[in-house]
Amino acid sequence: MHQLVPQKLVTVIASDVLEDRLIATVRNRGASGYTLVRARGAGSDGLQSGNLDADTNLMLKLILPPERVSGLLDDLEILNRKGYHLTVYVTDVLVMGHEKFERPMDI
Amino acid sequence: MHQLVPQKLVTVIASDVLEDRLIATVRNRGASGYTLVRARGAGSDGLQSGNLDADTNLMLKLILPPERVSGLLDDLEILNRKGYHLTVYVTDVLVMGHEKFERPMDI
Amino acid sequence: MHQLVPQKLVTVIASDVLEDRLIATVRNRGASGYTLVRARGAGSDGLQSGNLDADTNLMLKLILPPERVSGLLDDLEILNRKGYHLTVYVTDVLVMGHEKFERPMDI
Amino acid sequence: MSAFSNLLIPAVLFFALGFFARLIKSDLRFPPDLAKILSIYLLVSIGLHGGMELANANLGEALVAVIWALVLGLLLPVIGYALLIATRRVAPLDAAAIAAHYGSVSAGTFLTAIAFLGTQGVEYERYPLIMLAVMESPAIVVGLLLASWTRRRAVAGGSLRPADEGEPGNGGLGEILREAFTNGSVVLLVGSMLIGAIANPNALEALDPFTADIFMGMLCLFLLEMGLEAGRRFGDFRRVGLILGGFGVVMPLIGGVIGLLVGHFMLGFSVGGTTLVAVLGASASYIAVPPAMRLAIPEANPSLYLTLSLGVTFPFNVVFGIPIYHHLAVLLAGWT
Amino acid sequence: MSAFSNLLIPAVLFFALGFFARLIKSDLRFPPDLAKILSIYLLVSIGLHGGMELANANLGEALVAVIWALVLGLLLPVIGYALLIATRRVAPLDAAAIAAHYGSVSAGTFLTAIAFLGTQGVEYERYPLIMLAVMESPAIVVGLLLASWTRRRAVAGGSLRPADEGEPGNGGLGEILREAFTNGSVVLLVGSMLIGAIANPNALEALDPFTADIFMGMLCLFLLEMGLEAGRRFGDFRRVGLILGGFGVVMPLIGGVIGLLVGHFMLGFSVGGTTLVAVLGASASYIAVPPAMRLAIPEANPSLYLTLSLGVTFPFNVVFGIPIYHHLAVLLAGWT
Amino acid sequence: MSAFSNLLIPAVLFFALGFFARLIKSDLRFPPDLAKILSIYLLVSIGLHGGMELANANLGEALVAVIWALVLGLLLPVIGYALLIATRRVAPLDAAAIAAHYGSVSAGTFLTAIAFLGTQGVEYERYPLIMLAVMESPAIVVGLLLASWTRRRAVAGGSLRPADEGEPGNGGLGEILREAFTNGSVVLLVGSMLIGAIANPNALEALDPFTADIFMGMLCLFLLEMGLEAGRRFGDFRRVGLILGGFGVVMPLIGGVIGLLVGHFMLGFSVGGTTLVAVLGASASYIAVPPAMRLAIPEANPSLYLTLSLGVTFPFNVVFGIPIYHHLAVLLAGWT
Ligand SMILES: Nc1ncnc2c1ncn2[C@@H]1O[C@H](COP(=O)(O)O)[C@@H](O)[C@H]1O
Ligand SMILES: Nc1ncnc2c1ncn2[C@@H]1O[C@H](COP(=O)(O)O)[C@@H](O)[C@H]1O
Ligand SMILES: Nc1ncnc2c1ncn2[C@@H]1O[C@H](COP(=O)(O)O)[C@@H](O)[C@H]1O
Ligand code: NA
Ligand code: NA
Ligand code: NA
Repeated sequence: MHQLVPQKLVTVIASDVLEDRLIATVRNRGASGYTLVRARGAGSDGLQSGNLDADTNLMLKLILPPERVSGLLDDLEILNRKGYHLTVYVTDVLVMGHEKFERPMDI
Repeated sequence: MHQLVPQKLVTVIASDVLEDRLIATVRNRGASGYTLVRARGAGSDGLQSGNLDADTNLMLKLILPPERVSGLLDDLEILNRKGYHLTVYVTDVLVMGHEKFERPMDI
Repeated sequence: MHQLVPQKLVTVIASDVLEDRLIATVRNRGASGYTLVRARGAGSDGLQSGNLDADTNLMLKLILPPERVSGLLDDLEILNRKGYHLTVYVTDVLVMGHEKFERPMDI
Repeated sequence: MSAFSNLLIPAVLFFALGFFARLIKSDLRFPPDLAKILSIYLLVSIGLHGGMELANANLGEALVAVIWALVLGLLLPVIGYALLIATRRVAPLDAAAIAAHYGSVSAGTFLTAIAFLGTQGVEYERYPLIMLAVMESPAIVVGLLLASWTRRRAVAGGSLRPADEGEPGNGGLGEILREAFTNGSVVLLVGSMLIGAIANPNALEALDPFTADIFMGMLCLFLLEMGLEAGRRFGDFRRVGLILGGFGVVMPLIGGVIGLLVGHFMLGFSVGGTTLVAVLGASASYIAVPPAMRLAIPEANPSLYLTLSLGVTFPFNVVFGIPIYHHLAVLLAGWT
Repeated sequence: MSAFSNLLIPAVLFFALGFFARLIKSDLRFPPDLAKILSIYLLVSIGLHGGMELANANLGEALVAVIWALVLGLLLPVIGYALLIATRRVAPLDAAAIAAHYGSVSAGTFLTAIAFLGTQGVEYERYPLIMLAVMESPAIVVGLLLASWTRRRAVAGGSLRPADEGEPGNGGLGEILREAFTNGSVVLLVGSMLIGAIANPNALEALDPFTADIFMGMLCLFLLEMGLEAGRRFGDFRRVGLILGGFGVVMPLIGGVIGLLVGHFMLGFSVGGTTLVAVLGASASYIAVPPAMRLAIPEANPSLYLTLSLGVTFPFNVVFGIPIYHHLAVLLAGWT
Repeated sequence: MSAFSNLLIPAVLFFALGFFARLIKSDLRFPPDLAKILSIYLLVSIGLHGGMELANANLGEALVAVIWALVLGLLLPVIGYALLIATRRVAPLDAAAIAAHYGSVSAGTFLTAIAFLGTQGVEYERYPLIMLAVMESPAIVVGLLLASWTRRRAVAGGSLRPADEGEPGNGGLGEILREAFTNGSVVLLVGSMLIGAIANPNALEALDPFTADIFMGMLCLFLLEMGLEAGRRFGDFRRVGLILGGFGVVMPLIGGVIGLLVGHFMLGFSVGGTTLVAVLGASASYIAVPPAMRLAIPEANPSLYLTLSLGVTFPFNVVFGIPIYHHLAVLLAGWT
């Protein structure tokens, strides 16, 4: 039978101009991969209608071993302090095939 | 070091013709913002292939302080009772920079 | 007042060439519906830029009664063993109107 | 055989290709936005042409055409509703939602009919283009009125608690009218028509390569996608059941015949124009009406009306209906 | 009245239709990708045409035009910044970000001006097309320099801790220049221009149906979407406040007049060419500059600059500005 | 130099622009749907033209061309597989998946070759268009057969447990053939070809502005996006390794030469037609084959075959390959 292992799911919602920067961060923190979903929304930075290059959001989903979460959040806080608008939340998840999430991406 | 604070993440999946109505509800309940993702799917309302205006779904993601969740769910239940098909679920999350989720949107 | 009932949310991230196969699996396991979101990403199968038919991902979201999760995961593990790259995780959620998630889809 | 020479029209063939692709379970898929983009394009192009015709039209004749368009749009949903209730297979609110689709029109079907007349070398009046725009909304209003009436009867009969007034989905007549006329497709079509009527004619001519020359190609892509979509829905046919499925074939025939009579006797149109009015009567909306119904009659099952309109009536009209209506228009013209 | 005959240009009317659709709260919506697709199309088409003009241009004259384009692109943001700071209603980093938009240009406005001149039968020089490409980036650089300077002053004044050097958003001049010139729209426009200048002329001609014939139609769709978007932003006007909103009208007038003077006196252009230079001066970017500002001046509020550029200045220019600048160009030509 | 005058073809230049944009790390990005929309457009347009040629073709000659297309499609993957296994750098299932790409074709490369011949004023036979459609699927079948065979050998050798029969990814020959021929791009291309062959010719002519006039522009946009995509993949070159990267250059040369021989000796084509057959042999699929491989050979690494096909072979063919094959075709024609 399958075995589920607890890991952390970090979700980041931000303007999609930050894509390259967020992915670089994720790589540096040794994630095994990442998933991006296009999003729209609104918040303190106003309406993000999704129709213009500058007002589309992205949602980054990242599964990480619990011990690596803190380092990633440090990086995200630096971006936050610079003025970028990031919505970040962490969820407990149980993953299938947990070893894959411990191997860093090789690209 | 960063500090994570527990909040609730409410997810609503519904036909995207409800977009304006859902956003109005969210505003009324004092959310600090919201995130929308385009979705497809199927359920008791049949196939939502995403290709026509009337059969595209949306997924609304909303971070709320726990004490405001109940009020929002009341509003969503009214929609449900009117016959709209809403899939609603609540998840526990830990957020970064929790104060931002307590300030209502000003737009 | 509304009543929230615990259920499981299973998320599957995979290449979108698997769409039909995943949906068939979901139907067989008696899900009441499913939700699909288009995604991009990267992992051990390389970059999924989302621009070509062969390198777009999808994210499947599925709410299931806890007792049905295990059967679904068995099916997903078979796909995994065949060599397909699936990222699968399970989250605890509280749903509104839980009965709807117990009725299998009739399409 | 001439009656089926419409099967040699590329637009119809592309529709068939899409349908066939689903039948053989091909993984051919259109990006979801493409259908929306193509329908925006088609509505804008039709609107501009309709407007240019309107600018040159005899206003008296145009007015008569508009009035008959209103009559069709108001009458057909009532007939549809009565028929559906008579089958005893469908809940009253489902009947209201389905009926609304049949009082409105399908631009895809209408354009296929124009392509059909084109290949047959049949001339046609331009007023049906204006009627097409006029017919988008009234049926929505009738559908919503039928739904209100159904709900009131249910409340009176005790099978429904009184609706919370002022809440969404329970709007008054004003709200109903507003929603019917601010419907995205209606605004696009009527707005483009207005632009076509008032804009500088030389400037409009510069739009021709976009709105006219590449039009047929865009229509082919649109019908290809609609074929895929119809094929996907056609599988739900069994869900809908034989009797309801039969409605999807009978109702366009009824609408088509009423349209024929209006076109020939009331509007005095030629064979071509009469065929087009028949198509307006026969076709069911799958762009403008479904979102309006989802919003305003949430109790109705969208898979019923989408399957009927897109999975049954649309293919029927494109493949069989159009040549039939044309054939009948020829007979009618010869007969009187 | 001739001054407002631009209201009969289809592109302007489609803009108005989009704006109106939001006003009446229609549910008309464009798929998010359509705006991006249309803007890619427009940039490529303008670029190719600019490049073909460049290939045939008198290089000396072209050089003078390029230099004045640079001057406008560098000067206008400084004026804008000073004005904004003078209002005392806006934080310095917001001022820097907003100002950058006004030194750059809006292809949509420029193309509408060309359509306007076309319907008026006014001839124009081709150099403004080249100037359009040149003016995309310099204002970005000025905006970032203003922001750096503001940040340094704040650090010196103690209201900001020193920026962590080498970290994103705090790049040096090299990084700033790189980002300004590798901006997606800049690469697309300048790249297409280069292709237009060097490619085989016969092969380029084969592109004409795509880049020229259907261009006006694509522009109409783009302006329809921009109308929707402007309508959506216009509602935020109250957020922006009256004084800042006033800037969105005054600044284009200032930029327009400076452009008029440059076009007429420095470049010796005809009425048409002078009008176009005025439009380059008057218009504010909403494609190229906003993403650059989000990335490099994260402290600035994007809803301020998007509302001003897209919700105030763009509609103002399209409806009132263009005929005004043209009128002034006529006066200027008669007067000297 | 005439051999590189293909670098003055707009389509090639747009490819280079996309590639260059990635090189300088520009943030230029296409909305994900645009590539899919453009490829749908290209397949439909090619299909229609192929079909119209087919309708006018000498059936005997067409049949011979089709047979040789089948031979190429069946032979080339076997050669590719043998070569890859010989390098000892790639797992057998990866080899099977990669090989399948080289037996199929790239419409983008083929169309660039047509543009190249066009600017050189070289005439060509129309049969290669039909061959293009024929060659989409057979290589998929060969790839899957090679994979089955590999898996059976591994099971026999004990390095793999026996596959669960009837489960996805382990289908029998029937299932393999079905999947190869219901592949979305195959259905679109072959379906459009059929429509082009049977539809009413006048009605087809009305599609010309869409399928022919704006074709070159659409191709330019498509190649721009493919340039971006190739640039993105090219960075993975180091992942693929030098030897495997070398395969991405050597294999098209082998396929090109075999194509040349087939075109010249077996089909008796002119220089233009022979060049096109060479391009069919040389080019590797990146639209139709990759999804089929992901589904049917899940054990293979998609980043290997996408990098090779799109990041190495496609740029090689577009920039160097086409003029080389043309040059060789000229030599061959002079020599015999
Ligand atoms: N309470 C919230 N719930 C969900 N998403 C939010 C919330 N607040 C902000 N967001 C998202 O985060 C983005 C940035 O928000 P902000 O940091 O408030 O400017 C917005 O555009 C939304 O997409
Ligand atoms: N069990 C489920 N898991 C995930 N999404 C669902 C589920 N059931 C329904 N949905 C989503 O909710 C929408 C409405 O479903 P329904 O209320 O069943 O008509 C569907 O179109 C799906 O996108
Ligand atoms: N650590 C991760 N977090 C989030 N998504 C992931 C992660 N690893 C892989 N993925 C997603 O799962 C897909 C398949 O990954 P893989 O199984 O590693 O090839 C990738 O394309 C990503 O979209
Ligand atoms: Na009708
Ligand atoms: Na300006
Ligand atoms: Na090949």
